[in-house]
Amino acid sequence: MWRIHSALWCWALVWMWTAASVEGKEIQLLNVSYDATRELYNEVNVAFAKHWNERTGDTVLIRQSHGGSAKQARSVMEGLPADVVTLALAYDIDAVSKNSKLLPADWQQRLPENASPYTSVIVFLVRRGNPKAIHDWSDLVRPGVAVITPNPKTSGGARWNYLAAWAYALETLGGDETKAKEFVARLYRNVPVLDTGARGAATTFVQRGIGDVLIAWENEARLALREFGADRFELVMPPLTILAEPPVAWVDRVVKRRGTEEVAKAYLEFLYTPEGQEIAGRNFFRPRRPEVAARFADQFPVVRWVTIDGVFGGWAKAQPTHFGEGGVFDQIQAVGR
Amino acid sequence: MAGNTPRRVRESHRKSQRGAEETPLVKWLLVGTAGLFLLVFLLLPLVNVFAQALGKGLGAYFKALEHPDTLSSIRLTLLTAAICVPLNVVFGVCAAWAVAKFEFRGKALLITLIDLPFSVSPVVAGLVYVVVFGLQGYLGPWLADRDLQVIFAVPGIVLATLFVTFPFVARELIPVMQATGTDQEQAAMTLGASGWQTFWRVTLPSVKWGLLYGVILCNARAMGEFGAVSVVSGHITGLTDTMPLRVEKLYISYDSTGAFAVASLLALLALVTLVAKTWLEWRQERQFEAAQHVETSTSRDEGTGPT
Amino acid sequence: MPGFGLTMGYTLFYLSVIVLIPLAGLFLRVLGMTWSEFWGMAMSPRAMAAYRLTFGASFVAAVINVVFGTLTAWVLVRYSFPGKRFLDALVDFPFALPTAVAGLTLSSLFAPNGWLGQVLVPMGIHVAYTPLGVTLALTFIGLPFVVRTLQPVLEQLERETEEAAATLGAGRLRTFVSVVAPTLFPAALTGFALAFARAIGEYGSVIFISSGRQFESEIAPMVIVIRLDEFNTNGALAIAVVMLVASFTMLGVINVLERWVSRYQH
Amino acid sequence: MSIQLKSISKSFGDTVAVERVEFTVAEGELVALLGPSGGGKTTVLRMIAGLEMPTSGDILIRGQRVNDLPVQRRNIGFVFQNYALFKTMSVADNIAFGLKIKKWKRSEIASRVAELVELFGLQGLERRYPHQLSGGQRQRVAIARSLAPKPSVLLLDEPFGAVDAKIRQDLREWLVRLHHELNVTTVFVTHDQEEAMEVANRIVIFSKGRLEQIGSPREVYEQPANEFVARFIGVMNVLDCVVKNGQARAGELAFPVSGAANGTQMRIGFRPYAVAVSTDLTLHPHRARLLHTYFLGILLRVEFELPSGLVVRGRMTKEEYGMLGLEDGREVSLHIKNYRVLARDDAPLGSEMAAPVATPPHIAENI
Repeated sequence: MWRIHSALWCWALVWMWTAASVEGKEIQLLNVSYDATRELYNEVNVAFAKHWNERTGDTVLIRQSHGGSAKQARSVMEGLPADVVTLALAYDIDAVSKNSKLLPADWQQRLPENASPYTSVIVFLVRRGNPKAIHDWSDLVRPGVAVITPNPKTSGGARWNYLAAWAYALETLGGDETKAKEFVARLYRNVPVLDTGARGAATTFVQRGIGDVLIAWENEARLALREFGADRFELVMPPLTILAEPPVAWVDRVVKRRGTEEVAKAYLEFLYTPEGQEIAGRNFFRPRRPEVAARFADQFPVVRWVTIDGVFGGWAKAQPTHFGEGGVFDQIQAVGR
Repeated sequence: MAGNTPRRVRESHRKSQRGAEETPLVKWLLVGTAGLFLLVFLLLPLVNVFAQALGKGLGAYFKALEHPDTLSSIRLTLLTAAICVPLNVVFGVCAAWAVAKFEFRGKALLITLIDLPFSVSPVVAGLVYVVVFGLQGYLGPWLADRDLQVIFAVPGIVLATLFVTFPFVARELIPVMQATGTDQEQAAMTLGASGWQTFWRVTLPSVKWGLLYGVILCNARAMGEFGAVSVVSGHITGLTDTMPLRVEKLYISYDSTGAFAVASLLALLALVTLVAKTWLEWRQERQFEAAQHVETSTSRDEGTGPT
Repeated sequence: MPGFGLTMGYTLFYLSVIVLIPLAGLFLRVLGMTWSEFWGMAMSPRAMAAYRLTFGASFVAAVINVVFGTLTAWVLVRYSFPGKRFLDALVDFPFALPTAVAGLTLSSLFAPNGWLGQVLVPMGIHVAYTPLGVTLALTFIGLPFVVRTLQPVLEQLERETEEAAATLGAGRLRTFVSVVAPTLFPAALTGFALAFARAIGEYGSVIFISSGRQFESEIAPMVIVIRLDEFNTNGALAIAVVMLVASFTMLGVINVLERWVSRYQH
Repeated sequence: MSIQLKSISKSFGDTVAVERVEFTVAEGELVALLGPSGGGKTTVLRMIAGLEMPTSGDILIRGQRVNDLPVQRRNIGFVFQNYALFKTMSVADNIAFGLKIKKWKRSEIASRVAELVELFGLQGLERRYPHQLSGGQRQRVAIARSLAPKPSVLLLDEPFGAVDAKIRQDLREWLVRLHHELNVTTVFVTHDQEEAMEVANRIVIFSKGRLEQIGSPREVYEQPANEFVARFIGVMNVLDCVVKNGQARAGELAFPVSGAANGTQMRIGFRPYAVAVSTDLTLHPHRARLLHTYFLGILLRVEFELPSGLVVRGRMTKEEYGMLGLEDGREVSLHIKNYRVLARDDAPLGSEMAAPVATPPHIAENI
């Protein structure tokens, strides 16, 4: 009998330890973000917590969830209680707004710069010495080149990658949509693995050693270079790329329910402060503030880029055309087989 | 072991003068093949976990384990097991009691249904709860209105874990209870014990090893479950990551040492499970042998009845 | 005997809450789809390729397990040798090890810079991130099922029947083939079915060792997760239903097989 | 009156296990419930204990109706066929169990256990576990356990079924002595008529769920109520006869019966001891050949074959056998001294009839 009793005691102890620690007195925020921002927000969270504590005396603890941008948006719609969403592209937040009415449709007007405190561009990461001589988008469709890019259905970065390729094709092939589609289809035929998120794709390329080139966020590519050293990889800046504007928003329904509206807003506004911009720059995101951007100028070479609004008429138009059910991406995937 | 082999072969050669047995050569070939297979296929992966985890030194190892998010994943895993194991124990005992002590129609069906979660893919198990509790699902909106969080929170993780660990205790207890029959319980009742007294004093002690066995397996699975938990977790770092999810997260964050450090804890759990399981089996085996031995020896010297 | 009402009631209640009602909810959602919608998603080329790999790799893994599992069980039951108890305990290791850890360590072992990968990759044998790796992971998790199903049957096997065969002039191999193997067959088949059933649902270990290439090294549970991540809940459900039907079928097969085995044991 | 059963019936689904059984057991009696397996005797015992509920009828223990009294409160001791010892408890704990349930004081429990251990000759085995005991020891522990809380009734289900033959004999004698000492009302179930005859004050005979007869061993042996009892208790020669001229005939043997028409089929039964044998071939009316002798110890069973091929079983002591100088194949003359007309299984039997030829009293008559 004593064995049963001692087992019960052990169990009670585990309970007390776990239950006591889950209980916390501080304010908690959940930031649901996309794949490439892990390191950025790790740093932002610490800085903001300090900033908020100095301002109000309250302790704030920010939780993170990362994954493919669209996947994360779906989780929020399914009930992941995000106070703030910091996703890869505006359409994903639009989807949350439209499908679940968790935040108003004009969310993008509530913060400066289209609610995007930092930007990024799409670049190539290749293996050391660039053995397949990849310099431009046209090199990606060559037979025998294995391209790693995530699934545009789940990943925000992947959609930027796709649209960048499309924009390149439109420009070089004389604005012919059919030829552009063919070009992109050829590119995706060279993709052996479609991961669900940018980080998964990076892992596939970097850790699993699959593929000749990774189409990636600029920050993701530079992070991989920093983590694994320039002796294994090289960054290739394509002559034409797309400007990615990852937006941020607080989720009204959630912050009202949890009483975190004030701190959530402050958290996002913090991203626009010089300190926040500095952190973004350190994590290879392009800061919006000119004075901060100037300090990181040598890290961010000037390239020619297109924008989503300029070439595709905004996400509201691009998303259903290319990534919707039966859209262009579905078509080229079906043709591919 | 290699040095031991020739002597053993000779010895076994002497022993196996039995007509219907393999020649020592065949025998040692078979043992060698099986042994090599098990060592490479099962032991090497285990050793590899610890080698990778400790590859960058003890400092890096403990630093990885001391990360607050890792600690919180350990806590969540323990919490999940601390909830799931007792619930499944209560269920397992009830189910085994109902199945083993009574005859009723549809018994075979009930046993099959209890087994069901064994054969359902963990991913599907998780999906099931998303369908039921998600905001786009049946109960989600109702729960959200009442500010109740099920999926992407601890309750969802617990539910998914309950599903996949559901049959473990019941599966171990049913045969044990069936084998014990109802004699002892009836004897206790004729001596005046109530239903509860009978259960606590007679039934439970007689199935405790089977129960413990079930608890160990249930616990190992509850702590190690990946697929089902992954689907419902929401992957909130420091909040809804269990240890296996933490392993994956560290792995894709390029932190291989960290991933293997957490993995080594889980491998340690597996080792403890194995040791406990082997000990239990060994114990039962010994008890059985002892019982047989005593039975033959004392019945021989049994004299006439008492005076 | 008291307590039937209470225990049976609780059993049915708990079973319903944790298993039956959620599963019913899933089927209810699927019933909301039209047949062609369901069929299109359940049988899309990508899903078909995933089924092929899932069932194919599970089958191959189960076959490997039957071969090595029988050998292992035989050695553990029939012979005594140093380290036997250790090996016997080791057999359960895949059962006790969390699948994520299994996937992690196997993929690292067979990666080009891993202990085994260093040897195998130069020989042109790529295990990690290929269908071969998927098969390997599925073999790993399925091994205990075969060994543990065969062991008790082997223990109960009467040595006398083999000796009888010997007195009738049969050699060892002949005895094994015509006397031992037929007795072991139902148990081996059950072990096969258990390992197979376990393998088709496996997810945790495979995602680490599979490269996730569509049409090549993607298993059905991975497609379910991807469909779910793509917002395509119905697509996920369609494949989930196919997998569930496969699971239920396997459960039925195993039930029948187990009855067959127990009939042989008396 | 310690136990009283009033028109007890029990059915399991459609099958009737016990049908309108009535009997009483007096205070301090030792009663055997005897019958072939499936006869319903165990069910009756379990109903007395409260382990089964009667479908209809009343059970009274010491005048109190106990139908609705749960098993726990009937104050009975029950010894199970396989003893049902608690495997996880030592001998002492097994015996103390009922006392702990009844919340006896610790010291009283200790002394009661010690008392029983001594009474049952279990000294030195207190700390052993059931699997470490022999069959006979287990049985004694089971009885000690059931007696510990001082039950008003002791019920034993096939108490000697699971031990081997030699120990069984010892245990029987011991049970009789024990009963004599404790004088607790005892009911036990057995399918072994010899055991019932030897141990019980009275025997209750069951067949197919019905009570066939209740009486002392001598009563049921000498005055069986019907053919079933007659055949179940002891050995009986049964001959199928046809009536001719007031005699039931089978082969050479003829038994006078009155009031039966010619051609009536009828069965005649007689005990082995009713067969008188002589080597003087003229002494008895029938000639026969000794077919086979079975040595059962002091008693011998002998089989005689009549010229028509009829086989008659007889019984005699070793001395008698020696005195007659019998051996297999020997020609003898024989005579059936007493016999009964057997009707259907459950029909009441007439009293034994003496055959017309007078013979000297037989030595083995009472066996």
